[in-house]
Amino acid sequence: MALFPLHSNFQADFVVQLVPVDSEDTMDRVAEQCAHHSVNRRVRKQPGVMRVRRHRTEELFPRDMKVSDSGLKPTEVIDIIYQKS
Amino acid sequence: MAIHQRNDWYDLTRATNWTPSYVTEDELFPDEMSGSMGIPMESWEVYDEPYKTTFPEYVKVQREKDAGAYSVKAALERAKIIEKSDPGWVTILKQHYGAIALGEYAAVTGEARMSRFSKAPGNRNMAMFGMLDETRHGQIQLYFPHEYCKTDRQFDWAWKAYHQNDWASIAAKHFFDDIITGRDAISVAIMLTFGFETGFTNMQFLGLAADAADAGDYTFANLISSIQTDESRHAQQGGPALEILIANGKKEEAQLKVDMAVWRAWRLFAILTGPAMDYYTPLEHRGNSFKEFMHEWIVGQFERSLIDLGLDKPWYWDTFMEELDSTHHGYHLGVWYWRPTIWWNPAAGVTPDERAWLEEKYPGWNARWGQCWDVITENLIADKEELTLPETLPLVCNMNQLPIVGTPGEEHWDIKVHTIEKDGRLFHFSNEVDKWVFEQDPQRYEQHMSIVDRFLNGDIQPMNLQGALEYMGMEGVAELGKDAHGYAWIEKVKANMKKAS
Amino acid sequence: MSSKSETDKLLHNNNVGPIVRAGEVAEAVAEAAIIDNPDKEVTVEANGAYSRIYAESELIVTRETLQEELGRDFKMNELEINLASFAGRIEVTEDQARFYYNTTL
Amino acid sequence: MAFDLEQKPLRTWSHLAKNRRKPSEYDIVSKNLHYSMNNADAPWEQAPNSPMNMWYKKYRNETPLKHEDWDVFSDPDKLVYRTYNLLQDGQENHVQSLFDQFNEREHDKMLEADWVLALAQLYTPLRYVFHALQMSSTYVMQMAPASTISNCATFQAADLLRCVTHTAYRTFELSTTYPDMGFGVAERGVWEDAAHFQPMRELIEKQLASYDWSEAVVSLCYVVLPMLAEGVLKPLSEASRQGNDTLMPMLIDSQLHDSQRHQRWATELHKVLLADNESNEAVVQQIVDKWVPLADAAMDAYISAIPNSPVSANDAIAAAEKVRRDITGAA
Repeated sequence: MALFPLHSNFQADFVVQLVPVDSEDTMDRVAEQCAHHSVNRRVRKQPGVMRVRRHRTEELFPRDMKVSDSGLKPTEVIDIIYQKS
Repeated sequence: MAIHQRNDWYDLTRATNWTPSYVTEDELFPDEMSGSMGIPMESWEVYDEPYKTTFPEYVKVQREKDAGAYSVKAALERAKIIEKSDPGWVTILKQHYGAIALGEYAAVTGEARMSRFSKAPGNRNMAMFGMLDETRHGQIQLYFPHEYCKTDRQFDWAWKAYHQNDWASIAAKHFFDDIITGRDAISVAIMLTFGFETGFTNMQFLGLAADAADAGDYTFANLISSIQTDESRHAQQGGPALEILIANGKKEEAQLKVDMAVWRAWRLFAILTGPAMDYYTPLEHRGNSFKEFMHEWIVGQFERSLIDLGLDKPWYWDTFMEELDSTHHGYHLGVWYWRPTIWWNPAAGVTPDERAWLEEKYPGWNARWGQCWDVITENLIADKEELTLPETLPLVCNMNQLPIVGTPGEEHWDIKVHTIEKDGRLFHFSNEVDKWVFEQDPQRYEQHMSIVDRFLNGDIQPMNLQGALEYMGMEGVAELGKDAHGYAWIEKVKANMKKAS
Repeated sequence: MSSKSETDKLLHNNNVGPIVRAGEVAEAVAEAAIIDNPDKEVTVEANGAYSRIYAESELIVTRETLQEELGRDFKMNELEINLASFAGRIEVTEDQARFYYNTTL
Repeated sequence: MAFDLEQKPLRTWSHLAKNRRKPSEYDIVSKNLHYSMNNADAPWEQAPNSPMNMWYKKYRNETPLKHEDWDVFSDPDKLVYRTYNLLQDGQENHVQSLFDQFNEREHDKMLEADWVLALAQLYTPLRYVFHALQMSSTYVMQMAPASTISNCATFQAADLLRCVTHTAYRTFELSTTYPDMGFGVAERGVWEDAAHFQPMRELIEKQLASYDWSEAVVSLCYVVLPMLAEGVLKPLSEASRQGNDTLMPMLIDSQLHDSQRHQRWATELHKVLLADNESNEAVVQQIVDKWVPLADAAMDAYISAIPNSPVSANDAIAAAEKVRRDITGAA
C-alpha cells in the first residue's frame, strides 16, 4: 500500500489531471478514480467499460491488474478510454 | 544654427567603447552576462539602433506621454469604470495588472543587463532609456490599479502576484525570468526586445486597447497604448544585435533564441490575452477575435519583420498556426474550471450568442470545447456547482508551467503529452515544441520544480486544495477567483432552451 | 480552421507603415501618408484605439506635411508620443519618418 | 492557518496596509517590487543552479552588507518616474538654452588657445568616464536587494547618460570651431593613453569588474562619484573661468545638481545600513579603504594636468573625503 500519483488523460476531456491512486489499486479502480475528476464534470458518461492504457499506446492493461504490477512509473500519464462491449 | 542637429553629434554619444588594459575584456564583459558569443568588442561597434532618441528628447517626450496618461485618468476618475463596467471587463483589468505590472518592473533589470553588459555602445544607451521606460511601466501600472484596491481584494494582486507561488505567477515568472532577468545581455536583446516586444506586447497592449476603447475604458486604452509607444522604440534594440550575430556567422544561435522566445511568449499569451479577447470582453465590445489579432500582429507584422532581418520562419511554424485555433480555448476552460486558484474572476463567455460567435470565429468549437461547456452548463442549471469546481490539480508542463490541455470532444479528442525521463524523474510537456525548448538548455530548466512537482514532493501542506490555495498565496475567500457574472449567464441559456422547446 | 496557404498569404506581405494611437495625430499621419506617397496606394484601417496606416514596401511621412495637417509646429520625434507600433523597419530624421522593408516577398 | 472567510478590501497594497499613514505615490509605485528576493535558493524562477541564479546568490545574496529588511530604504528625494522627467526636462531646457545662447554669441571663438587644448585633453574624453559610471550604476541597479535602491541607481545611471550627451554635444560643437584639434576623434586615444587619465581608467575598469554588490555600490557611491564631483567636475569648472569659458561652469552646475542627489541617497543608504547591523560599518570602511587610494591617485593625475588649476589635488582629495564623511555621518 503506497500512494501512487498518476496523470489521467480521460477520453474526450480537455486537460490532463493529477490523480493519486494506491499502488494496490486495480486498473478498474484507477479508472473510477480518474472518472471522478472528469465524468459529469466536463464529459458525459459513455456506454461500455472504462479501460486504462499507457498514454497514446494501443495495449490496454488487464482490468484486474494492480498498479504495482503494471510497470507504470509514478507520475506517468495514462489514458482512460471507453471500451464498447 | 544655434542648436546643432541631433544627427551631427549623436554618434559621439555612442562612441564609448575603449580597450581595457587594467582588466581583460572578459573581466569587463563576462560571457555569462554579456553573451557576446566570442564576437569581440570592435565588431559590436557597428551596432546601429534604428529608432534613436537622446536624453533631452527622451525626458521631454516622456513627460508629455505621462501628462497625457495621467490627465486622462484624472478626467475619467468619476466615470467609475469598475462599478459601471461589465464584470468581464473588470476581470481583464485584474488579470492584466497582476500578470504585467511587476513583470514590467523586472524588465528594468533586463534592460540594465544590456545597459551594463552589451558590447555594443548603442545598445547600452538605448537600454538605459529602456530601463527608464520599464520603470515607467512598472510604476504607472501600479499607480493606476491602486485606487481599485478599495473596491476589491483581488486588485491587491497587481502588486502581489509576482511575490506568490500561484501557478499563474510561476508561469509568468518562468517565462519572463527566461527572457528578461535570467539571461545575458545579447540574449535579452534578442529574446526580450525582438522576440517578445516587437510581437506579443502588441497583442496585449494594442489589441486589447482596441477592445478597451470599445468597452468605454478610455483610461486603460490610453494607458496601454501609451506604454506600447515606449515598447516600440526600445524593442528596436534586438534587430541590430541579430544582424551582427548573422554577420558574424551566428545565425543558427540567433534563430534558436528567437524561436525559443516566440514559442514561450505564445504559450503565456495564449492564456493571458486569449481568454481576455475571446471570452472576457463583453461580446458587444469584441472587435477581432484573438486569432485575428494574432494574424494581424504576429503573422502579418512580427514574423514578416523576422524574415526581413534574415531569419527564417520558426521550424514549428505549422504547429504554431494550428494552435491559433485551439490552445487558448483549452486554457480558458482550465482557468475557469480551476477559478479558485487565480486572482481574477473569469467570465465563462458561453451564452448562446457567445457560442455562436465562437463557432463563427472557430468553426468546430461546439463539437470540441462546447461539449465540455455543455456538461458544465447542465450542472449549473441543476444546481450542482460542486461539479464545476476542481478536486485535484491539472498536470502542469515542465516548460511553460501551464496546465497540459488539448482538444476535447468525443469526435475530436486529441491530447498528446510529451514525456522524457531523466535520473528517475519524469518531465511532462504540452507538446514537442515545449519539450524542444527544454532540451536546448537542461541546466537552466531541469532542477526547476513545477507546482505539481512541489505538491508531490510534499512542499505544499496540507496536501489538498486548501493547502494548495494557501501555498499559492490566497489569504482568504475574497481573493479566490469566481465566475465573473455569478452564473447569471445561465439564465440566458435557460431562456434560449425555453425558446427552443 | 485556417489552411496553411491562408496563413502563408498573411505572412507574405510587404505592408509597412505606422500604427498610430487614435486622435488628431493619427488623422494627420493618415492624411500625410496619402500626400507624401503620391505613387502609392495607402490604406488606413481605423479602429477605436489605433489606426493602421500602410503601403507596399515603403512609406514616408514628412514633418512639413504633418505641420500643415495639424496646423501647428511639430517636431518629428513628437510622433513617438502616438506611434504605438509600426510594420517594417523605421528611420526617423528631423524631417521625416520612413517605414520600409529591405526584402520584397 | 486561518483562511479569512470575510476578507475586507484594503485601502492600499497589503504590504503597505500595516502602516498607519496613508501611502504616498512614491510608496505605492516603488516599494517592495523585487520578487527575486523571496526565494534565497532560486532568486529567479529557474533551476536553482542556473548560471544567473548562481550569479545572484553569490554576488547579491551572499554579499557582506546585510539587512533584515532592505525595503525600508526610501529615496530621500522620493523621485518617481514622472517626477524624474519633470525634473530633468526642466534641467535640459535650461542646458539647451545655454547651448543655444552661447552658440549665438560665438562663445567658443572667444576661448583661450590653451584652454581649447585643455578641453581636448581634459573635458571631451570625459564621455568615457561618464559612460563607464553609467554602466556601473546599471549594475548596481540590477543587483540591488530593494527596488527603492534600484530606482535610485536607475535615475543615477540616466543622469550619467545625460552627462555623456552634454559632452558629446559640446565635443561636436567645439569641432566645428576648431576642426584640427582632434575633437570628436582623438578622445579615445587620450582616454586610453594620456598619462593624466590612466589612474582614473585603472580605477574605473577595476570598479566595473567588481561584481559583489556591496563592493560595487560602496566603491561607486562613496568613492568614484565623489571623485567625479570633487576631483573632476569642480576643478574643471574652476579652471574654465580662466580660459574665458563661461559656459562650462553653468553646465557643470546643472550636472552637480544630480551629484548632490546621488550623495543624498548614498547618505540615506548608509543610515539604513547602520541602523540595522553594526557590522555593516566595518564592511563599508573596508571597501572604502580599498578604493580610496586609486581614486586619490586618479584625482592627482587629472588635476596635475589642468593648467594653473585653482583647485589643488590635495584640496580635491580632501573635498572627496569630506563628501564621504557627510555620507557616513562621521564627524
